[in-house]
Order: sequence, then structure tokens, then C-alpha cells
Amino acid sequence: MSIETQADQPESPTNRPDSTHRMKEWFSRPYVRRILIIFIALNIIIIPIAWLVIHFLELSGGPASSIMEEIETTIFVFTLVSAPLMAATAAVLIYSLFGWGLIKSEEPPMQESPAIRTNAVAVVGWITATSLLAAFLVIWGLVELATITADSYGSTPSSQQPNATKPIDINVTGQQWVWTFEYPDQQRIQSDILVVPINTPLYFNVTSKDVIHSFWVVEMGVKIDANPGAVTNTGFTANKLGTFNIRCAELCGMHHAYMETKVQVVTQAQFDSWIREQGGKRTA
Amino acid sequence: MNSVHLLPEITIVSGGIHCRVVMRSTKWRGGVKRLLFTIAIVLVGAGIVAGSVWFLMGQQAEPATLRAKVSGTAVTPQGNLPHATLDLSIYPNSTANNPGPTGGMYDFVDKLGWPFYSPSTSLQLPAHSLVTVTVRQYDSSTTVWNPYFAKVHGTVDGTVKYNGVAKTQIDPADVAHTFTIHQYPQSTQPYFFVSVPMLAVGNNAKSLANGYPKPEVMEFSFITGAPGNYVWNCEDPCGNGYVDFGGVMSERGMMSGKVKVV
Amino acid sequence: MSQTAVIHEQKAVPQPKQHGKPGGFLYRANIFTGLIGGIGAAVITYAIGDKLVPWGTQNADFSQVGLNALVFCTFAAWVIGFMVGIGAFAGPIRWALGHDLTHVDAEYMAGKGQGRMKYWKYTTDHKVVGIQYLIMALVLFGFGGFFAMLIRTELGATWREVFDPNFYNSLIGTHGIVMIIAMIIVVAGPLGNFIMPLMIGARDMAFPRLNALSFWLLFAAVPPLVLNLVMGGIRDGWTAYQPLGTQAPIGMIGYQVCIITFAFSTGIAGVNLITTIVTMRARGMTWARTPIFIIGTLAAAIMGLIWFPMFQYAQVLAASDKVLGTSFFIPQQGGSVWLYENLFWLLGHPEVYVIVVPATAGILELMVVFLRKPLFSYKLAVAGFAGVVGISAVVWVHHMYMTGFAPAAGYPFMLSTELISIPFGFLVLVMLGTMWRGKAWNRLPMMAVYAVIIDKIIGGITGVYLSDVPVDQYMHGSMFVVAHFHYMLMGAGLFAAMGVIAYWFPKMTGRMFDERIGKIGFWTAFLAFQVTFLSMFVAGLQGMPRRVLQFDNAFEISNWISTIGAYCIGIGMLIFLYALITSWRGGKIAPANPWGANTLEWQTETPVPLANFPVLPVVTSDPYNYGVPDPYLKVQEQLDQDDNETVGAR
Amino acid sequence: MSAQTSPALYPTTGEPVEVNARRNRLGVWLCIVSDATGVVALLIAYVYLWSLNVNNGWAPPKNHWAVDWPFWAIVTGTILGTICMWWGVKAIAKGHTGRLMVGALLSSLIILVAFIAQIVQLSTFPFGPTDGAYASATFWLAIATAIHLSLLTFLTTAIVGRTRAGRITPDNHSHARLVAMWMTYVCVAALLGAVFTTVMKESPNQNAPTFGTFRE
Repeated sequence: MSIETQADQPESPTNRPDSTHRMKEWFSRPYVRRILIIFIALNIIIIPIAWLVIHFLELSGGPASSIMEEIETTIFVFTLVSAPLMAATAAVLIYSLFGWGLIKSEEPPMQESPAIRTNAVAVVGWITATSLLAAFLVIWGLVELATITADSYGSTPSSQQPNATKPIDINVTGQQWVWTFEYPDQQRIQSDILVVPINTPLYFNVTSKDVIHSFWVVEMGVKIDANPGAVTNTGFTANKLGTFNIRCAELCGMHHAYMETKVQVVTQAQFDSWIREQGGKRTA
Repeated sequence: MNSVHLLPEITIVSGGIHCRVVMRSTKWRGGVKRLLFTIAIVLVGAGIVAGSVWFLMGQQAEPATLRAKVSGTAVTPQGNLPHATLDLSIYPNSTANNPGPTGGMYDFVDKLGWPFYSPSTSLQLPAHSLVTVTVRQYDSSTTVWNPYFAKVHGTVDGTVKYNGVAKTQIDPADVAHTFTIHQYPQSTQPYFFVSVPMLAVGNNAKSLANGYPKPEVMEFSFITGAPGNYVWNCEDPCGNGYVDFGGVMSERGMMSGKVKVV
Repeated sequence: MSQTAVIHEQKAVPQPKQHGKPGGFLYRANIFTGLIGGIGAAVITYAIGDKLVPWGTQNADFSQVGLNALVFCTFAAWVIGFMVGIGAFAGPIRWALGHDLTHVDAEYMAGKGQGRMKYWKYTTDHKVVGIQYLIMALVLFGFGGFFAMLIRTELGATWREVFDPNFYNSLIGTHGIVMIIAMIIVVAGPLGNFIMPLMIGARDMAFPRLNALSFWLLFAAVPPLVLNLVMGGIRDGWTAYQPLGTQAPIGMIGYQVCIITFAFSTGIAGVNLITTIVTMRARGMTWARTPIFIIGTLAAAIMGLIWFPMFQYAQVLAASDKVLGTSFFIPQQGGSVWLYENLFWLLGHPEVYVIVVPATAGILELMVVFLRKPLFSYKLAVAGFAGVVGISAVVWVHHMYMTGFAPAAGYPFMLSTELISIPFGFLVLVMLGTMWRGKAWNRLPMMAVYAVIIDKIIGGITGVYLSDVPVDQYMHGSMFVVAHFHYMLMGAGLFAAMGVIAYWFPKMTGRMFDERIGKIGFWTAFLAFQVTFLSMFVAGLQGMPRRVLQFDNAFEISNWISTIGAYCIGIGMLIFLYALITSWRGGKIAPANPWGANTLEWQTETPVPLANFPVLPVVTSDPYNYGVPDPYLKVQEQLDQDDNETVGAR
Repeated sequence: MSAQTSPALYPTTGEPVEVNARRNRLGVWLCIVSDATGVVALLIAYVYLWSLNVNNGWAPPKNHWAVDWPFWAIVTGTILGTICMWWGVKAIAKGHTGRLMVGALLSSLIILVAFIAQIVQLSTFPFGPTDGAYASATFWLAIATAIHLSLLTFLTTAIVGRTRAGRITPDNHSHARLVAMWMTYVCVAALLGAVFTTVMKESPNQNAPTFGTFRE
């Protein structure tokens, strides 16, 4: 919110008054008060949207990995942070429509509005506010990015992982229009659906046999493009039993819409038996 | 030497102008007429959209649905199920007496002599039953990119009878096409994945009367679950364009289609 | 309007010797000769090529070089033949021979005394070009909106495939690129050409013939693009990612020829706009007195000029992959798909601002008039545009967070992407500050302002999610992205364009815009827009990928809502279009300055004479000197005095 | 700017010629910026593919790299032509119309030769356009130079034509100067192409994973 001082009006530094009474006077203006009321009311309306967003997000089954949880938190926080800005803008908008009012006339209205050229306080205040907001978002984002990069082993292949968290390597091949998964440590057995043990780190090498696909494990919040001629990496640790979706998130031709499969998160025992019936035996 | 007089340079001294414009206040003349016109133009737009949708649905040029014939019951690992059979053929190219799919893009691709499944690519299978598919394959081989598709997946006991011999996989170099049913993005229907590599005819196979070589015969069975919609396509690069997945590989009615389990 | 005029004596300007009869081919060329030339050249090329080129020739990288080359040459022949036929090359050749245009020729080419025919010719008058651009934009919007209706029909019919999957993919691609082109030209084309020279008090654009060239290149670029639908289609979205484009049939070539030609058109228009704005402002119009719309146009022109060649060359190389069989984007032979994505998005992101910035500037321009208030903090607005131009060059990688081409790049580009929200914040403050304590004149253009601000809020907040890498890891390639950029491009771009066009409509057509029907259409479209895309946000949050034609039952409800909303948008737009056409044909005759605005374009009479101003104006103040002294200042000065007295008393 | 003060008026618009010249100069500068972005795009493509060496597909078959000297010969030709043009421009600024004639004629001939040389080089590369990434990138750098040179042949010939027709006079010679400016830019573009193709041959990344495999 801005304070009405005229910037281009010269004020001699000697008897410059402290602007508290200007502040008081400003807050005493009726329109300022009404706008503040609208602003607060709007906040009360808008802030619950944060929960609504999370609700919609969880319609797809809710987070099944630490990464997805991080993402949910981020979305929630961002919504909360940007709510006041939204409310402030909307408050001015609403008051301009209904408070200061509209003129209905066929010809240009001649009564003129106050000639406010600029306002140092408003400009400086706004720039500071938005910059602080942006700074917060950037810092939060960078920290989150570092976290999920760590969670998804994005930077370190399994060979360099400490043994405790040594992830299972899985090679993901995208091809028009099916995914195939290969378990190099388990006699290179192959499968068309992804079966993974719970609470075990997984490390994916993703590539494509033809065009660009995008390997999206929805409920795990993991997505990486499958590029022809290059190997990209991602990973996650599933922390929820069940069956979740894998979709292709990059247009890849005719059956792009049908290029999807399942990820089954099972217990270690079930995983071992599955490996065995696929004709491999659990190593390491 | 001709010459012209151009507009002279004139100097105006003009400040910010506040001109008051007086305009006659207008009444809404012919309001009803304009309203009717408005509705008319909206209706015309809707008509255009609806018409083109109807037209394009007709242009899909998908062959008529081929229904599996149900005949008696069969003993399966899941007990006695109705037994349905389906006969398909794969031709290397269209000929005069075997035109293959026509209309739409097909007339255009005909010039290129491309392989196609026959008689149809949109299949309808009975639910909860054993489906036995017999494929006569007349085409020669193109090496499959992904060896995974040289293996048999999702059939009963995981085998396919190649000319009567049951195998679980064939040499990737011998694959002519594959018949790969995969998921339709519906979480409410059972997951369904069948992939069968089709054996290629030898290069020195002598051709029969119909101009095609002697076919390889594949016979395989799988068990369908609850009703649902699926798609299938060939995973062996037999088209053209980049990595041979263009052209015929990306055409419904040639190397891909729909599977409807009812 | 007080004015004292000093007439200088007129001096005869020596004219070059007239070569042969006046004009020659330049006088006869028009669109029909153009069409004859273009179609003729295309047909001949195809006929000859079809004999030479064996169909389906396969080469090392499996691309159908023969056929592709044939189609490419055919389209190129269409473009060149059309430009020859319409007389685009007559000027350069005459220049090379030293047969310069006489003043008479120039005036004839500017459409002097040709009636309506001048709209069908290679006319250099900026007013004619502006009208041509407007019509072109409307036609493109017609196409794009029609495709949008088809897409929503497919997505609404969740129980079956309405279209063939390939056709559906081509449909989304064509809708995308047609709408992008339309959005790029809709403000910078009609208004940048028609209004801008008037606004800065110039007689015409700096390079009138380049002006005509840029429009007719655009005209020649569109048919190849739309033809792709009957030639196998684009099949890989408007981004035309390779190598899927190399796999697609010949329709792809139409897209590439269109983009290459359109990039020329944009570059030429950019050169023209920038030169005009920088060198041809009226006497006394210092930068501080330049209307904000001019600044916005300048910013957009600069971005387009600098970055469009990236997109153009991405398509040139992609076309050469198909036609010559090179391997820029074919990994088996050392090409890289990331190279394409980088080249594409190097334009791809600034281009979003090429669309949004002029629309926003236009909105600022008309707010001032309808609120009868000076623009709040002109300097801040300029700083905002400058910041956008600067930062837009270094944000392209946020479209490639998930490509994995450089995982570490996420950190710096997240920073730059969040930074660009600050200059955009400037513009929002300028809008709010201009609204502050103003009584708005309730006309359609002013309503557009409110609509745009609402959309900007929603689009901006959702943009904050997407700029964040972790969140983008979930959102990328989902319907959420689609909804977001529709809020930015359509919500903040198209609705702004509608308001801005309604504002300058009287000056361009000499008729008043019929606001009764226009408002019905506008608000229908606006509310339906909210319904459509808010529910599309939901689909995205649920995890629906974009560019699919069948999807999980979980997304059905939100898609049904979106489809209904989309149909209503179509209805609203049709109503608005009807209002536009009827008021163009039979609207009330507009006075010279219906809004009582201060900017120069309203000071000349309507319809605008060929030379724009009978006398070139001289600007003595900035165009925003509306308003009366702030009454509250009295109160505050009183307070200050009391304060000083108390200080003195102490 | 009243009518008396302007020594020479531009026939078509009646504005003083220096006004026109200033405008055109800015226009040419902007054209140069736009065209330079395109050249930069080609160089980006060259360096990108060179550094990645995807699927070991950068090097041409049997390491038949393009010969260096033709690039430099063509660059030298372009520079020579540009110098001639500048010489003529400087001359006409002093009022010698004849020298501009000579300079433009020379430069157009030299440029034509360079253009032909470029075509010859394109047709005699030891590889075809389909032979891997290096071939593609080099071909397009050469094609870009060829396009630039073909444009220059037109422009330089046009200057000859205009001088003959008496359109380029000592007090209205801006067009010749603009063409010279553009030629200077073309020299830089061609030079960059030559430098890149000469310096970057063997790719730095010699152990790229083979296509479709998972080797790190």
C-alpha cells in the first residue's frame, strides 16, 4: 500500500517533519481503511486455496516418496506466500470497480482524478516487497532442489554410493510406445512393468531407442527425459506399498497417450520372489 | 527536369490537448435484428465445428472391427474358459487382388509398398476367455531394435507355436513384425500386456500363386480379463522415416490398431 | 487546441528521370498476379521434380530424402513465386539499376487514389499494412480457435477416439503454432504499423517497402503451415521437437517453410519498427515524452529481432535433416536433440514476451485515458520493460529443466526465472498505481484492463510454481503448464489485444466499436475462459500429461468442464467478432478524438489522410498531463505547517 | 529542419539526404544484428555437436576432414573485395565518382570469384552432407557464407549500376557506404566460420556412450 506524498514537491531538509502524522492521516482516509478491510477479507478467502491445491494434488494418489512430499510442501508454501500479493492486487481492483466507481457516459468524463505522477514510498515499498518475495522463493527453491537432487541420487551413480544406501540400478528404455525396464544387478532380467522393493534406494539410467520420451513416475514426483543418444539419471526411494502410474510426459508420436505402465512397490521378500520367477536370483 | 512540391514543414505549438468531444447519445436501433444475427453467427460456428468433427470421424479410415469367433470352451490354468479364435495375416505390400486398407493417407502410402496386417487392425475379443490367434506372416525380416521384443510375453505358458514348434523367443534378426498389445491409460481396467514376435520368411522363400512367399504360421493363446480398451502396435521397425518408425508404423490400420475386450 | 503555424516557402525537389512509362510492373502487380506466380511456380516445380525424384528414396538416416526435397522445393517455389508476382523484387531491381522511384511512384505505391484495391496490393502505406495485419490476425485466430474447438471435442469425448491419433497430434501442433503467430502479430502488427507512426508524429514508417514486404511474407508463410493437416500433419506439437519431426511425414516441411518465412517477416518488421521509433519521433518528443505503448512496441521489436533467427535456424537445420539428410538432430549420426531444444527455446522464451509486452503496453496506454489520470511512475514502467528485455535472454533453460542436458543448470536458471518476475511486478504496480483513486470511464477497453489484471495474477502465481525446479519436476509436460501459458498468452495477451483493438478501432476504421454486443462477447469469453483453464489446472495437478487424446478416468470431470468452457469461449469470441465486423461495416461514424485522449494519433482527423498530418506536430509536453492537484496534499501541507510551528514554538 | 537549410533533398520523400542516411544506417545495423544471431546459431550448433560427439558420430568417415586453405582463401577474397569497396567510398566522399566506380567494379569481381570458389568448395568436400555431425555443421557454415556472398555479388553490382546511372553522387553516397558496412560484417561472419572449422576438428569427448546403451 502506498502513501500519498508528492515526490516532485521540493522539501527543504531543515524543517522536514517526521512523516508519522502523514502516515496517521493516510490511514485515516476512508478508502484506505476500506481497502485494508477488503484485503484482509480476501486473505481469509484466498489462503485456504493452499489446502485446496494440495487436495487436488493428492487426487492422484498422494505422495509415495520423499521427493513428492518435498514437492507438495513447496507448492503449499508458495501458495501461502503469494496469497497476500494476490489479495492486495485484487483488493485494489475490487475497490477501483466498486469503491472509486465507474463513470457511465457517452462522452469523455471531464471531472479529473488526482494527478499522481509517482510516489517514492509506494515504488520503493513495492520493489522491496516483491524482491523479498522473489528472494524467498529463490532461496527456498535452491534448497529444495539440492534436497531432491540428493534424494534422487541425481548426481552420483550407484557405484559411488556408500554401501548402506547402495541403490538398485534399473535401466529404463523408452521406445515408441512402450517402456521396458532392465535390472542389471539381477541377471539383466527385463520387464514391462516396474517392480521395486519399498524403502530401498533406486537409481535409474534412462535412455531412448528413438525419439524423446519423458519418464514420469507420477506419485513419486520423479520426471526425466529419455533422450536418444544420451543417458540421463534419476532415482527415488518408494515409501508406500501399492501400484502407481508411469506416464510418458513428452509427445512421442502416435501412441504417446498410451505409453504408460505401472510401478509396483512391494516388500523386499515379494521383490526377491518376483526376481526369482523372472529367472534371476537376488545378488548382493 | 520535372519536380514536385512536397508537403511544407509547418510548426505547431501545441500543449497537452483537452478537447471535449460531443457525441449524439445513441439508442439501440434494430436491437432484435442484431441479436438474431448474433445467435445466427454462433449457430453457424457451432455447425462448422460439428460438421467438421463428423467429417473427420468418417476420415479415420479404420477397417471394420474384426470379432474373435467363440467356439466351445477350453481348459486353462484359470479353469474352463470360453475359447475364441482369431485369424490374421501380415502382407509385405498390397497387390491388385489384396489391396489392403484404402482411403485417407493409405492411398498416399500405397505408392511405397508397405506391409500391413489383414483383414483388420481393430480387434474385438470376448472378456474372461482364452483367445487363440493364428497369424500367417508373409513378410521378410528387419532387425528389431530392442531384443526385449524378440521374446514372447504374456501368452499362456509364455510360448508361441512357430510352424507348430513352441518357442519362448526367436533371433532378433529373424523378427519381421511384432504383435504387442499394451495399456490403455485407464486405471480402472486390468493391466494387459502381450507381445509376440513374428517370424520372418527366409529370403530365398519361393513365392506362391498370390505373389507372396510361403507364409510362416504363428499360433499363440492368451487369456483376457475384465472388459476394457487397449491398443496394439508393431514394435519392429518396418516403416520409414527416422528409425523406420514413421510411415506404416504410425498408421492405424497398417501396423497398429485397437483391441476392445467386451 | 491553440496553434500558430509558420509556413515556409515550398522548394521544388528535383526528381529522377522517369524511365519508360510511369511505374511499370509495380503499378500492375497485385495479390492475384502474386497467387498466379506462386501457384504457377509451385505446380511447375512439383511437375518437374516428380519426374526427377524417385518416391520413397531412403538414405543413410532413413529419411525420405527424395519426397521431402520435392515438397520443400515446391513450398519454397510458392513463396518465391508469390513474392515475385506481387512485385516484391521490382523495388530492389530498380534500385540496382538506378531507376529510383519518383515521388509520384512512391505516392502511387502508398495507395494514392486506388480505393479499396490498395488493400490487395504491395502497398507501402503503414495504415494499409496495419489493416492488412489486422485481417490476417483475425483469420489466423479463426483457424486456431477452430482447431481448439476440435481439440476440446476430442478431450471432452473421454469414451472414444474422435480423431485418428496422428491427426490429433497434428491438430494440437497446428493450433499451437497458428495461435502463436497470431498472438505475435495481433498487437505489434495492426497497431505497431497503423497507430505507432501516428503516435510519434511521423508521416510513415522508416522503410515503407520493407513494411509491405513483411506483411506479404507473412501472407505467403501461412498456406504451407495450414496445408500440413492434409499432408500427414506435424505430429510433434508446436515445438516440433526433433527427431520426431524427422520421422513425421511431409506435413512437417510445411511447418518448417512457414517458420523460416515468418522469421524473415518478423525480422524485417522488427528492423522497421525500431528504426521508425528511434529516428522518426516528432520534434520535441524526447524519450521521456514518448508514450508507453511506443516503448512496449520497441521492447518487443528488439526481442523479436535478436532472437527470432535462433528459431529460424533451428527449423533450417531440421529441414536440412529431412531434405539433405544432414544429422544435426539425429543421434545415431552424432546429432543432438538437446541442440534443437536449446536453439528453439532461445527464441521460445523471449517470444512469450514478444507477445505479452506490447499488449501490456497498450493496456497501460488506454488506462491513462479512461481513468483521466497520469500514468503512475512512467520511469518504473520503462524500467519494467527494459528489465524484461534484458532478463528474457537468460531464462530459456527453464523449459528444459527435465531434459537432463545439464542438471546443474537448474540452479542459475531458477534464479533468473524468479528474477524476471520483479520487472513484471513493476508493470503491475504501474497498473495499480494508475487505478489508485481514479474513477474509471466504463467502456469496453477499460473492462479489458480489469480482465487482464485478474488473468495476470493467476498466470503469474502459477508461473511461480513452474519456475521452481522441484515443482516443475512434477508439473512439467502436464496440463498445468498448458493452463498456465494459456493464462499468460490468452488471458493476459489476447484479452488485452481485444481491449486495445477496441480502443484504437475508431482511429483505424473511422467507426465506433459497437460496445453493447462487444461487451456481451467479451464477458462471455472471459468467464468461460476462467472455467476452462481453472479446471485444467486441476487436471494438471492430478497428473494429466499434455498432448494426450485418451487419459485416465480420474481426469474426466475436469476435462468435461474444460470442454464446456471452451465451447463458451468460442461463442463469446464469435459474438465479439460479429460486433467487430458489423461496427466496421455500419458502425457510428467516429469523431477524430472520441476518447478525448492526448496522444498525437487522436489529434489528426479521421479517416487519417495519406500523409497522416497536414503539418508535422511538435510536442511540447508529455501525453499524460491529465488530472487535478491531489486534494489530500492540502491536508498534508497543513499538517506539516502545524508541525513546523510546534517545532518553532519549542 | 526547414527547407532552406537542407542542401540536398532525397527525391522520393523530399527529406534531407543526411536524415535518410542516418535512418538507413540504423536499419543496416539492425539487419546485421539479426543476421549475426543466425550465424551464432550455426556456430552454437557446430560447437555443441563438436563437444558432445554423440554416439561417436562427429568425425567424418575415415577422418577425412575438410581442407583448411579454401576457407581462408574465400575469407581473404571477401576481405579484399571489402577493402576495394571502402576505398571507393572514401574516394567519393572526397568527390571522385570515378574511383568509386573502379572500387565497386573490382570488389564485385572479387566477390563473384569468392562466391564461385565457395560453390566449388561445397561440391568438393571429401564427405557428403550425410556423413556425420562434422559434415553437417561444416556444410552449413559454408552454405551460410555462400548465401552471404551471393547477396554481396548483387549489392556490389548494384553499386556499380547506381554509380553508372548517376544515382551515387558525392553529396548522396550513403548507399555505397551502407553496402561497405554490410560487407565488413560478412567478412567477420566468414572469418568466424573459417576459424571454427580450422580450430575445432577432433572432438574432445572421445568416449561417448554408443547409442541406446547404458554405459556411463
